[in-house]
Amino acid sequence: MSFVEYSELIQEGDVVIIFLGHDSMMPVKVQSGAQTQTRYGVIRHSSDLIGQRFGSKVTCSKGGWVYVLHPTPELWTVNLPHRTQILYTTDIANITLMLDLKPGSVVCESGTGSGSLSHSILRTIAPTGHLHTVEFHAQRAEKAIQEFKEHKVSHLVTVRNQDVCAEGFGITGVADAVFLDIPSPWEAVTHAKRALKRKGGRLCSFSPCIEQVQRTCEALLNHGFEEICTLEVLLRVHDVRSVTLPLPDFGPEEDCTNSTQMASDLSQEEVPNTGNTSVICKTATPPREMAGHTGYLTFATKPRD
Amino acid sequence: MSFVEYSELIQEGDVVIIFLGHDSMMPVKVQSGAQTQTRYGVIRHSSDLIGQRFGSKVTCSKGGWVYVLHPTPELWTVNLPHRTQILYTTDIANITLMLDLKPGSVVCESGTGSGSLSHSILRTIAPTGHLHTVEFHAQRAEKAIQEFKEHKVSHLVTVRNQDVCAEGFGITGVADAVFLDIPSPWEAVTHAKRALKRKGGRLCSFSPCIEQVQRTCEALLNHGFEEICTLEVLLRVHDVRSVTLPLPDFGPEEDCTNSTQMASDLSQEEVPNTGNTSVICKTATPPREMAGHTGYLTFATKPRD
Amino acid sequence: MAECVNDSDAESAINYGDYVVLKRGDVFKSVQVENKKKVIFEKQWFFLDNAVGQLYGTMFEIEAGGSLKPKAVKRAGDSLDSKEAGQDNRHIVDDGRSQKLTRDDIETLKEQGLKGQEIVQQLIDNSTTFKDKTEFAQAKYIKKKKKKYESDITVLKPSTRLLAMMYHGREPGKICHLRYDTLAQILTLGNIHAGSKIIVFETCAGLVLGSVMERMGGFGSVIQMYPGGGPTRAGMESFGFPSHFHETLHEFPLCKVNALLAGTLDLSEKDTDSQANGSRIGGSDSSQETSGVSEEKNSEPQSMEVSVDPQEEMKRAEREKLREQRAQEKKVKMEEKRKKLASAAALLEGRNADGLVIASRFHPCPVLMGLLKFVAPSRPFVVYCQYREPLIECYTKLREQGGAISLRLTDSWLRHYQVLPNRTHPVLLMSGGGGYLLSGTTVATDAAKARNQHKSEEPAAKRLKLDEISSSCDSSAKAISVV
Amino acid sequence: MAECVNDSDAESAINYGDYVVLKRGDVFKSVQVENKKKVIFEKQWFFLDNAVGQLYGTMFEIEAGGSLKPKAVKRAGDSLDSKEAGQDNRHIVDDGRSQKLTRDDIETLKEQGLKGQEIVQQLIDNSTTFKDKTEFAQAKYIKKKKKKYESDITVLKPSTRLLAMMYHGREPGKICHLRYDTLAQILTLGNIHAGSKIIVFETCAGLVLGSVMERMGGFGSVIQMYPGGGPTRAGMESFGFPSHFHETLHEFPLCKVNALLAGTLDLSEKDTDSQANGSRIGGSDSSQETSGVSEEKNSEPQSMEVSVDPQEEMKRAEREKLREQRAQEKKVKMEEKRKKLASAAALLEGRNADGLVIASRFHPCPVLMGLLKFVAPSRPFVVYCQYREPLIECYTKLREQGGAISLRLTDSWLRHYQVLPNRTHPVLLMSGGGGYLLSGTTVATDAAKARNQHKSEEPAAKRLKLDEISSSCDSSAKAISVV
Repeated sequence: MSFVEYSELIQEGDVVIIFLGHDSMMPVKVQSGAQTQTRYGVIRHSSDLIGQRFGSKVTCSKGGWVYVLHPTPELWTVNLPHRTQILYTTDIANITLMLDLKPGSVVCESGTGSGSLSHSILRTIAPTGHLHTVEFHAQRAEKAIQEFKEHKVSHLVTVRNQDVCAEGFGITGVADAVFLDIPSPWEAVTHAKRALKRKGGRLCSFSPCIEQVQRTCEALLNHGFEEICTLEVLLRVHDVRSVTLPLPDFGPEEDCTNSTQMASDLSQEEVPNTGNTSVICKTATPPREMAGHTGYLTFATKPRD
Repeated sequence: MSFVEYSELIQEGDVVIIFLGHDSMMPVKVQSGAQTQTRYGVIRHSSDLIGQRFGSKVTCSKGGWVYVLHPTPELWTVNLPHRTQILYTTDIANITLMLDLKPGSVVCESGTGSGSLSHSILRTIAPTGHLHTVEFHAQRAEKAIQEFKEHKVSHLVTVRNQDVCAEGFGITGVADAVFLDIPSPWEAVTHAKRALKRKGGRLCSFSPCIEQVQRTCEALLNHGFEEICTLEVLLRVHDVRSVTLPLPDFGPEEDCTNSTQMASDLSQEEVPNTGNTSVICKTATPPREMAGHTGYLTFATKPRD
Repeated sequence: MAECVNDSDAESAINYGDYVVLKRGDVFKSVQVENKKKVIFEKQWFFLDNAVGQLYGTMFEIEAGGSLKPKAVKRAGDSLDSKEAGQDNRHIVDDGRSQKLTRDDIETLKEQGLKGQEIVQQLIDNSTTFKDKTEFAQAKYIKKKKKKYESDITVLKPSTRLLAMMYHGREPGKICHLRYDTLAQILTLGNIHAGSKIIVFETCAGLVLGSVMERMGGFGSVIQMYPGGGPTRAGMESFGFPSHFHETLHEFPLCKVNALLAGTLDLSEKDTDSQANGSRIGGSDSSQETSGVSEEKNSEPQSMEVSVDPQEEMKRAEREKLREQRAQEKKVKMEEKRKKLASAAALLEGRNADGLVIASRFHPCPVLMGLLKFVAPSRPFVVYCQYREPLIECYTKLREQGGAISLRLTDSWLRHYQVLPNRTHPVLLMSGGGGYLLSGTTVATDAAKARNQHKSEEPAAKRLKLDEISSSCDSSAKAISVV
Repeated sequence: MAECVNDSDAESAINYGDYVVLKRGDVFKSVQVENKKKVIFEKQWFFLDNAVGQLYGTMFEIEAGGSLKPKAVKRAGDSLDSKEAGQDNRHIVDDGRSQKLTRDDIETLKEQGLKGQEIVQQLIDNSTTFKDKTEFAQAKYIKKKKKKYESDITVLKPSTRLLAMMYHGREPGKICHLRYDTLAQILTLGNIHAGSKIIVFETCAGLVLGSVMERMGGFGSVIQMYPGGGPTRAGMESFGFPSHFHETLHEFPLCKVNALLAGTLDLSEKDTDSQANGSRIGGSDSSQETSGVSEEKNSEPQSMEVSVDPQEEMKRAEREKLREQRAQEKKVKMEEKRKKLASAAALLEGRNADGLVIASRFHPCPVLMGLLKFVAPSRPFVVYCQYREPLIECYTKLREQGGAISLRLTDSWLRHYQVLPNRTHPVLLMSGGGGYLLSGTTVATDAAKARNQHKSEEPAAKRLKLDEISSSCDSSAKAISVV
């Protein structure tokens, strides 16, 4: 298992995602002899996981069962231990596309945070690219290094524990793309410019507040960035369900009205052999509440020097 | 005809809306002897309009036909002569509800602009309320007065031609609600407060730019307004249409696969007696482009003095 | 006239019997002010008696024993500017400083005049874990925090805005998840205003009915169509309308729509009744059929024993008297009911309603097609449905059938903003959806177009006939034409 | 390693044969650079020859005769602060001052470093009539203004971003109205990355295929499933991938899916063919059946005359030779085709694909149910559809059938912002919708669950069988198991 390559079978040391049911998962590090407690009972790593195929069903001690999944950056994003606020898949997807990331891209990121975006970047730029990620907070940087090792992607990433606004990314002229998720992105624009290749590259800054966006756009313009573009993406999940709609009873049908007739036409269309009292309709409904904002994404192009 | 009361029949002097087809309308002032040219030919007011029932079909000289509609504030909004940018029905609806408008409400508005919102306010506060509308621009104020007269609502409205930021609304302590659609709403907050009743009232400010919202909210807070709340509403129109979805051809069906069988199950559900090649699906699609922003609506409550 | 201040404080004092809206933070509750009645709101209980005589809009604290005490009015007016740029949530996180606002921070915010809701937003912004919670957990978090920092209760006069927000926030299921901005669209697109005649069919607890009545201001008439046992009006009652508003409200059962349309609605007893010949009514089985709601079922067991015991005899006489009294009462009620039915029928029969509003859990398509017949040409109609598919069907059916133009199927998207210096952004949680609307304008139905229709035979002739009827009935809304 | 600059300018020079993206304002066009080829872009025509040898990212002016001239690089860097607060569109309107920016204003804006697009936004903001135009008229207005103020052309290296925005802006119908942010979701939710084996079925002009290949970087394999006549690849070609990328691309016709699943796919000639015994191929009718696309139809009329004219004889001999040559060519092509089919079949037959992407105008439900069988357990799949209803059906079917978890039906909402001092607001026009996605993760199908299914008899056994097969075939992706 690695976050940049699929494996067929579960091995010692792998991180697997235990799927317990709708929106309920947990990450587990596989160690022979170890056990994991779930609400369906105990999973014994040696007998239940090691050697099993990813995606298979594992029966727990209480008779319940779970699926064991191969980790992906997307599964990691919803399962990772939170050290900070994290970026979610909808924003990550757009960042990846709008930064033109692909295998071989050299990318700078700050801050590393909980590594949600980092894993996704690494997946995309492997096997020939490199990620330079800068994290101000020492313990977080340390933890990220450790995670990257466990996830078998450490050969693709350099973690630096420094203040990006003061010290930059620690590289010059090698990056295809720079991503900023810091409180004062405008203070890091010069460093971002320096990190990008002479022939140019792309930049993205993520900020929750519009004032941050305003100051960042101004700094980008002042530093010669082009195609400055701010956007926002919201995901809406739809629940698929069947709903029952009662039909109105307009009373006994008289010869010169056609309203009930209409109603029965309808029910014929939808519930052939039932009484005229209701129709069932397959529909999709949005959740009562959803994420209404994560942050603004500002993109820009550094032109050739 | 009046904008605050329905009539059955078209009369001399009425404003009627000629409905020419999907999203194509024009307002006409009915005058005996007059004619109106449409793409379907001429409409003769004396014979084709006066005495006809609102909502009836009128055949034009070229044989085409149109519907003649009773004016409503909503039809007026999409048909009025533009002297400024105007407010549209989606925002108007929310302004009306969030300002607690109803028959009897006393409302202040600035600027009058093209009168789109004014007509809607007048409809709602009639027959016992009053609108005090302030317009900086003399010709626009004059035109509004004239329109209100023609629309038989002038008894419900006072138009003032003055600068609301400098001179206020010209009234004190009588308003239930104040609406601001001006470039610097923060400069009118004191005047708004003065116009509102001692027992309190509601305020709304419409601004396209977030910087205007920020300054307005600050001013509202500084002047003791409460429940300050900024929101944005976007309307999405869905086109209802039938779409044809081809079914894939997986080749001749073999005994141990069920994919084509699946496809035929499907087509049975949806096009009973047709070949297996496609299904028709009734759906609603959003337009390719829609209004992505009109303005931010900021609401606030003036508490009791 | 402009300076005439019609703003007496008398009219805005809270009284016993008033329907009021309690506000705490942005949570609302509608109650009637009653003597020594315990009110439970957001897990706190108290009595409203001390609020009586106070002015609407007053804020109260809850004291020991559940009595309310008016709070001293605090002069707001402090600016929020003191918070510096860059001091937003991200910064706090990335500095490696405290990842949450401290208790002191919150006190500072409070002193700066931040309202409870804003403090909660601050807490959210500064919680590193908030965004990572599930939606459910987020909502719970907000609720918990709100409870803590928003404890004062304000007593407000009800309005569509407050009640619509209350229902949407607390019991969206009761109002078919109709969001307040969607209700706003309904009222505006429906051109609801004083003096018009509006047909309303809703299963939104009476909220839609009440909001229509508010916009009518007691002028004109509202005909509430109702399904099954009777109209739901709790939401409407919560508006606390003056009594003359109620005189403008009529009701008509859906199950008599066909009879009304066919001209076979049985109202013949109406005139005879009023001429005192009431004996047939109580016993007639047909009356029960027409009554719609039979509120009272005689619970008294009908004794079949024959006895000569004088006490028994007295009891029997008494029972007999009671029964007759009941029958008489019932007769009067039935009579009232019939009168109401007749007046609603008279309003509908003109087929000249000025608008139609539908917002129900029923399939909107048959409802719309049935009720649209009562609307005059050149009038707006609005249909709300929580789901999209049924309105697609309505749209298709209307297009086929004609009689309506400017059809629009819409939904709307609503987002609130936090506006604070250097921390301006959309609120993190938003409503997933506000339901769908189909709106349009009626026009005179047309024989030529009907002839080109799918179903070719009878509808054309039929529609023409209906059309003629409705034209001929226009000016005779009061007369009940018995066909 | 960190300071090693792998940024040679040589690799980023424009060459003949390159696929490039032309940019003017925010309008894009994809073209191949060819010798003296006239290119028409936004109603202007020119030749790209002068661009050859220049670096990617260079901006050109069009000179007389349609030749391009590189523009001098202008140092940007002026702040926009000079516009004052309050000087927004509303103010201009209400002051009664000029209701539009004057020509001078525009020049000033230009000097301030505003790009064409921003100037257009300014014009919009300052047009009193813009908001009042219909949506169509608004779009037209923008386009007209853009043409006027954005005339320079930049030559860019193609990328998913540019091509996705290009197709969405210019020819959304060709890509089933797939919006770029939705494509972004597809690629991420599909976990598309180097080294994996991805099945793609699309009718989006090859854009989705190309974007998947870009993310694979020439590592791993892509199997394009295609309907009818053959795969569409124009969009993929526009990426201008190096040739080794093309070696990772395989194709397989949908119409052979059943045969492949049944194990009856006729590839028997494959081995014999490669051993030079090719005579049977050309004549065999079955080959035509298996070929899918028969690109070349012999247009030469087969002469049936018998003649002894020596010239005729020579001609005939020549014709014969030509015919044989053609047959030989055809044979080679058929052979290539068969090899390609065999290699695609081999990749599929392992039933261990690492992902499945569907984005087509076909009903997604049968496509998904058919192709999901080729995907290994614990792998993501993503289905795009412009409409909602077909994906609801997919969702329901998958729930019934099992074998997939974490099903999510989503759409997304995208809005761009104008960020300018004191004039920050969302862009006035936005896309109405970006289409719908159904995504999920495959899991091993399970006998127990299958037994509880609606269709009770065979599917359980069948699925179990398929499952066993796919397990036993995992490590033998190269071997073709003929059942």
